[in-house]
Amino acid sequence: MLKNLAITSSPHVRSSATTRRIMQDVCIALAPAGIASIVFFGGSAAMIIAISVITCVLTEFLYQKLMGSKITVSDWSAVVTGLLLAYNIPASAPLWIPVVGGVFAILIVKQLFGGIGSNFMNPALAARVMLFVSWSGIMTAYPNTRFMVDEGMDAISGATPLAGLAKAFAGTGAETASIGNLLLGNVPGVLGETCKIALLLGGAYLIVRQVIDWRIPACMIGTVAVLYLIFGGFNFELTVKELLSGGLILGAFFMATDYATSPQTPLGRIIFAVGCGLILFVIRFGEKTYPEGCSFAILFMNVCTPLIDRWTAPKYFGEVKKHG
Amino acid sequence: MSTFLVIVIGQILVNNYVMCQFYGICPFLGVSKRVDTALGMGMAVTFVITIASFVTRLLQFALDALSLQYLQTIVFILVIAVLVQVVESALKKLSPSLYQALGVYLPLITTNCVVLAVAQKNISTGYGLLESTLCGFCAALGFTLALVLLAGIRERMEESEMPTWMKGFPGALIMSGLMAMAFMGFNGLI
Amino acid sequence: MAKKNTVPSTLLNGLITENPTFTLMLGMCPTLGVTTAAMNGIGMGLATTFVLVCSNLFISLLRNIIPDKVRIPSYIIVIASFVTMVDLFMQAFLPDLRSALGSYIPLIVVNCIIFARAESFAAKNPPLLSLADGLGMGIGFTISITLLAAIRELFGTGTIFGAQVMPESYQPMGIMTQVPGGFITLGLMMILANAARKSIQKRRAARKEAAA
Amino acid sequence: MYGKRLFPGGIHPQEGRNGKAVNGANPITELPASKRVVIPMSQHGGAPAKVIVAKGDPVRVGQKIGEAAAFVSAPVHSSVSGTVVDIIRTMTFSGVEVEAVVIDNDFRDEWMELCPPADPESMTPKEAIGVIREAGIVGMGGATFPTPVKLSIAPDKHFEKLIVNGAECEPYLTADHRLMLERAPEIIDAVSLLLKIFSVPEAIIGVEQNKPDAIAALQNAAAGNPAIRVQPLPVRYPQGGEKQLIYALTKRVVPAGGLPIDAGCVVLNAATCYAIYKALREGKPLVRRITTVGGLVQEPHNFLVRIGTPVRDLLRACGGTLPGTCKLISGGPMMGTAFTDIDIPVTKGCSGILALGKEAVDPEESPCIRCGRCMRACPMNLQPMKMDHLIRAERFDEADKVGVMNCIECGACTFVCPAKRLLTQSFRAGKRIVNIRRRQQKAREDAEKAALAAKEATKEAAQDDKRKEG
Repeated sequence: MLKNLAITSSPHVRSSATTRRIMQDVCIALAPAGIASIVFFGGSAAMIIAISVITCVLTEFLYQKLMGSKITVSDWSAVVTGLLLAYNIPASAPLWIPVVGGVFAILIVKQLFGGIGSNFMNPALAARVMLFVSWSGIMTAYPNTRFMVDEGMDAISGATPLAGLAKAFAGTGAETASIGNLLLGNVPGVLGETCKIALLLGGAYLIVRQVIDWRIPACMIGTVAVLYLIFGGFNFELTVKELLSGGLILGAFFMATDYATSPQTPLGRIIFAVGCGLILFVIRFGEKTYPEGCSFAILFMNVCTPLIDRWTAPKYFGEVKKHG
Repeated sequence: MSTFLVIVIGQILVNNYVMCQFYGICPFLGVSKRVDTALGMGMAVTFVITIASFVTRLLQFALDALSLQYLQTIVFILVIAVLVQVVESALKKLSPSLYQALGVYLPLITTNCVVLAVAQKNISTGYGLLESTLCGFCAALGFTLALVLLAGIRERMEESEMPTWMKGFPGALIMSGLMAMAFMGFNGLI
Repeated sequence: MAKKNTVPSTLLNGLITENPTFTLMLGMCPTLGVTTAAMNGIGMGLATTFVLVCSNLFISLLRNIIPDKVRIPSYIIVIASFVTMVDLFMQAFLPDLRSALGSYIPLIVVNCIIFARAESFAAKNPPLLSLADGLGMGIGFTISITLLAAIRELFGTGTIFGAQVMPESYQPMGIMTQVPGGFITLGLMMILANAARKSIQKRRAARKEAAA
Repeated sequence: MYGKRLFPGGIHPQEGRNGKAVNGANPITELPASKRVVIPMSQHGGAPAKVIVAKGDPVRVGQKIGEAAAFVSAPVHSSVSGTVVDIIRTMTFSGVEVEAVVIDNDFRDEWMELCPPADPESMTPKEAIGVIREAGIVGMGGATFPTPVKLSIAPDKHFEKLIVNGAECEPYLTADHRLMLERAPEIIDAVSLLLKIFSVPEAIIGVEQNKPDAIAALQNAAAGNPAIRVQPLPVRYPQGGEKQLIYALTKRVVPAGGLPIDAGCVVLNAATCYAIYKALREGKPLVRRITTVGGLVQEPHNFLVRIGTPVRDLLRACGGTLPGTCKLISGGPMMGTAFTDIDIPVTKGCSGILALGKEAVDPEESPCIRCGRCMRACPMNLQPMKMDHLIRAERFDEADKVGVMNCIECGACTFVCPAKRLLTQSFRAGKRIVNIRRRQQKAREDAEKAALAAKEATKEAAQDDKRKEG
């Protein structure tokens, strides 16, 4: 009656969480922002998303095939990278941009270091910065949304809400987008970072599903808010607008929380998130060349992550303090 | 005050000698396998560069006075070489514990081009004595920062499933490239 | 490897077997710092070769005169003198190239290739061999950094030695001529070089086995 | 320090079919004695017992058949009356073959002459330990460390708190639950006896909140004794881990590498307390225990079963296993051991026999994604991911440095790992190797010391010689 009984050592039961399930959750959480981008920017947005995802998955598949290693595209992590990369590209970009970015992200940043979990830098972000540094003209040509074109404005304005806000903070009184438009995403910008409602929805989903640690987005956004309040003369309206502009929300919920490239200890995560917020603020507030600091801030903290993890390693339960 | 801030942030982040200007790559790649050694090397370099910046700046006054500017390279590199020796033997006598920690790194510093590069940059930008010393100190801190960050990543990579042909220099180079990308974010700060 | 140190073998050694950039990992700073354009690579390579050849020759000539204790300062003086010569020469006759190479020219003095060859080769070998070693190493260095520079220039600006190679519609990949591009390109080249070396070794071993 | 969770980390493993909720309602039923029992001589931590009966000897229930062979060892008693038919080597749950006495039951169930202590209240600790030792009592939660050794407290240590472990945090198991519910007065009696004998001021009984009936029963029974406190605990695995339980109940931390007594505590399982009651009040040795049979079986049960009964009989009494059974486990699903041979006898530490389905077969491992779940789950605040990397890279010294020896092998990290990595398994192997290395290191050091001493001696001798010559 009892045949082929398995003999393995304990524990004998496992939780239902799997790598694939986690990655699928991230994709689900990213979906609303993707839909919003297609609504606002039209078919070109859909094309960029599709090309980016296909490039990432295909690159991973071909590399693993070529190296004779195990094919791991079924864990959905390449899809997540593809989506995040696409969300960081403006809708007006030519289609070779996501291709170059996807190959760079998967090949150089992820697979060369050993694939999933082994990379020390967020592949999508690294690819975005690479594209940004190489072709800044293309990457900063932010098209207006379809609903803004109707109002008779230029199809390509090239100015995100951040540019206006910087002037407003400086007291030169430029017009800024309304909070409503910022929340909806009816502002120029890259694909995925405009519609904040969709992003917040996705972020909340991830927190509820316990995929991400709420500490990271909370501390990162909190740090930026506090710094803007202090240095902006406690102007609440502008601060809120600043929080809702640029890539902060997308970065805080979806990119700073990337497992492999953020610290694992609770304290480390707080340090990491505060660091991200601080650098983001410094770049946004003090920079002359880059309008957006979120990618750079997270990348820089990615680089610091191994050290943060090392220096915040927990004391084990009952660890005896070493004397001398 | 603001000049000093510019020097501090500029030397450590914006114009980091390793990450933004390609100086000191040999020790950067060579001594970044472990965080502890990287820290030791960083401290030794900081020590030497700070003193070297001060001394070379002083010497430049003499060179200027004698109109011997064309001897700058020879004089500076000799001074640095001698300085490293002096620091080494002084440390040996004064602080054996510090010597034990830094001793092995000191001889390597002579060929660390950051030392010479900082000395020459101090002269070419026309910094005074105090600014030169601060500049040297911060440049060294920047070097240490890059070195320790890379060491942290390389230590972590030992735990990852990096292919064997990436181990060692090729991997370190690509890591440095990605790191340099992160440092580019500070480009427009000053 | 048991072999006689002859002039040709020493030359070849520097060119391929112990290529300073890809095998010995020496002189990384100029390798990365100036290789934004192929012309810079050649200029830097030749300047370094000149210093390398001269310092190797001189140190080899003086190797029995210099007392061991002051050997390092003496080497430094010899090297620094030649570097100063090159620097002044370039300032006078090639001012454009000199300004493109910037402070990397005076920094040849701390280029570890030169010091390493002086210490490990010139100090132990007769002048002619040392000269050959310097020449081999120098040319090996020049070739590799020119190659690196050409690749970076090709992708970063679409040209090689200033001549347009890529089609006009090519949008130059700016990062290649910047710091990250340098690191990553060299890293990738090194992977290829290692792979090539390994496959050559494997083939050689297979041939030996077949012969035996 | 750890808030409401009461100890670092911890998880909530889900229950499968016939889990606690179902089986917690099944009262203890006595399993009819088997025709033949096989009683292993090694059912405890430490040296195996020495057989003291021979083939053909008649034995009665409770008769000693194996003598403790060392300080850390325990005697073994017959659980049936009948005849010794053989002395064989048999497989045990731990996968090791040990010596065992095979006894054919004559079904007369004759007890040997019992001589319970006349006045247990006034016993000295030494006397009580002697009785407990003779009764063959070991830790019945699964670790099976001989209880008398635990109670023999070194003179420089202070026994300040008696902790009774009634957490029963493993999924499926309800043996302790039913025991605490149905035998509450006996358990409380044993605890008050121990308090009196060892002059300990306080006893705390920790029970997870998912057993409100057992908590009420114990509180009821302990109402008369203010020194005994029944403390409900949040449901969180591994609440029953010694160090976790002590911290949850007393806020004392057992130092790494130390024993509970280093925090002034002695931890006894509820079932062990019941066995102590039997020994001190009735003079009966440990020959029966409560075992949960659950999982993929027709009808789950809590059996009062004689030591040495083959698992086959337990499963048969439950109506057999259901189709889809892939794994049989002794103990809980988190820390128990898998076995295949259903003729293995039930031993003193066997708190449950579980039949598990496909979910118990190890899924394929995939690369670590560094999500940090293992770190958050670890009740010892270790860094499982890092230790796993170090052990797999055979960097055992570094693994030792980050604390792998503190791993209690609770399996929480492996449970939560989304990449399905075999973490606990890797630590088990790593701990073994670190132990071997430590031993080798010590041997080497000893040898060096001896060599040095010898050298000194010869030197001295030579000097003596010189002096003499001089």
